[in-house]
Amino acid sequence: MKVEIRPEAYDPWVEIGAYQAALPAGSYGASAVFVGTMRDFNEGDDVESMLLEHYPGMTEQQLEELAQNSLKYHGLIDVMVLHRVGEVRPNDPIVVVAAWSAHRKAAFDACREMMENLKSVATFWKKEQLKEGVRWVEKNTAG
Amino acid sequence: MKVEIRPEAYDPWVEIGAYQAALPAGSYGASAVFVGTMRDFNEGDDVESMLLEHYPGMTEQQLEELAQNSLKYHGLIDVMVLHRVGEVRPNDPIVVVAAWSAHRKAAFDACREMMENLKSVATFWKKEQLKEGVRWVEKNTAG
Amino acid sequence: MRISVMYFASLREQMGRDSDQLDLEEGVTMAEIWQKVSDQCPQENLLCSRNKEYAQWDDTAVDGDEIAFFPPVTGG
Amino acid sequence: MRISVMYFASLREQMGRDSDQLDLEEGVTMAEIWQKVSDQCPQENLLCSRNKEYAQWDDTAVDGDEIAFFPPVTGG
Repeated sequence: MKVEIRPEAYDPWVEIGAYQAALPAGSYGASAVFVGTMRDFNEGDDVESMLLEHYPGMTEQQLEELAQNSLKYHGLIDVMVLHRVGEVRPNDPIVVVAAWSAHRKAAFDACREMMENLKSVATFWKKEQLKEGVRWVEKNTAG
Repeated sequence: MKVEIRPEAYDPWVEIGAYQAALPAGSYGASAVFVGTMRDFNEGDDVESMLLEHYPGMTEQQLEELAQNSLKYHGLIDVMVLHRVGEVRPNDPIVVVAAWSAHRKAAFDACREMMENLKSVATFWKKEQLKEGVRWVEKNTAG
Repeated sequence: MRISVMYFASLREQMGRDSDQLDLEEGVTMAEIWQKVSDQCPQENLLCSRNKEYAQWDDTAVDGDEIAFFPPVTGG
Repeated sequence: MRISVMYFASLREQMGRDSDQLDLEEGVTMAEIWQKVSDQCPQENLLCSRNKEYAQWDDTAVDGDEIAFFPPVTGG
């Protein structure tokens, strides 16, 4: 299991590929992955950059817990959750959630569920830099 | 849109990363991906290799159609479907299905739906090489 | 009329060949074509296609058609 | 008893500071702590935690607790 909060930009596909390469070969039949990426547009406005704040300690604990719960509940082989913090630019990946399992149902269910849990509980906050000034994002898009 | 049947082994994460790099930067907020990988174990038996047969022409047409339908129905930004054929070894990726959209709901829904459609309609057949001989896979695991 | 008939996967192995070329009367159904090549009625777990689209057993063939018979698909 | 109180995101900006250290009587609730620091009742869209776990407004604090107040989360 890998859970990490990352203050620097990363390539999500390289991270997933590297992590998967260390899993027992031939054990997993299904990998379901979600990557959330920063768009340059939100609620009708151009967004130039974004500041991703979190509650150090609490957030890590929440991500560990949701990953661990998903691993057990869905009988997964492995799980990865990676979330960016700090200043983020359009096209930067923000979050990666990945689930590996023997068959596809568990991986699909777990990946989506972890993502919805992360969005509803994990203590991250987004502040957008627009041309006209800054604004805090007040709520997430429905899942 | 990219739809391909591939007779050689590939790295799914490299394929997805390369394809995504060509999408308009800042346009997509969500990428949902499924990768099906060959296991070394199926229905209680060790599997040494697998032969993936398909109906040339018909299969490509089916994959194009299901990708195109998903793109339109879910209002996606882009879609990728890549399927291996020929002799496959344990730990080789078999299928990649990816959906890019503005928000996560469309990407999640589309990725899973394309995968279920592919498994139920696309004209591929698997023949497993066991220690004790060969056998055709008779049906897919439920999704 | 002349049609080609293809077999895939375990069915190809059972038939001992991957295709046939047949001369048949116009209006023949998929079920009748299957009986012609196998001496059997269409059983469960047998699928057919006509010109690379899934077909029903009572669909009829026309000259030049590419017909195929195969077991349930197992890709992905 | 002594507790620390943290503020995050837009709430930190509204408060004009990121934390307070408070001396309060034992058994004080999260709602009372919020009233103490803000002169307001807990409104909608305000969340709180106690020792890095989500808390309810009537949960009580003990000496050494780390309390936090923050707006709805928007990660992912």
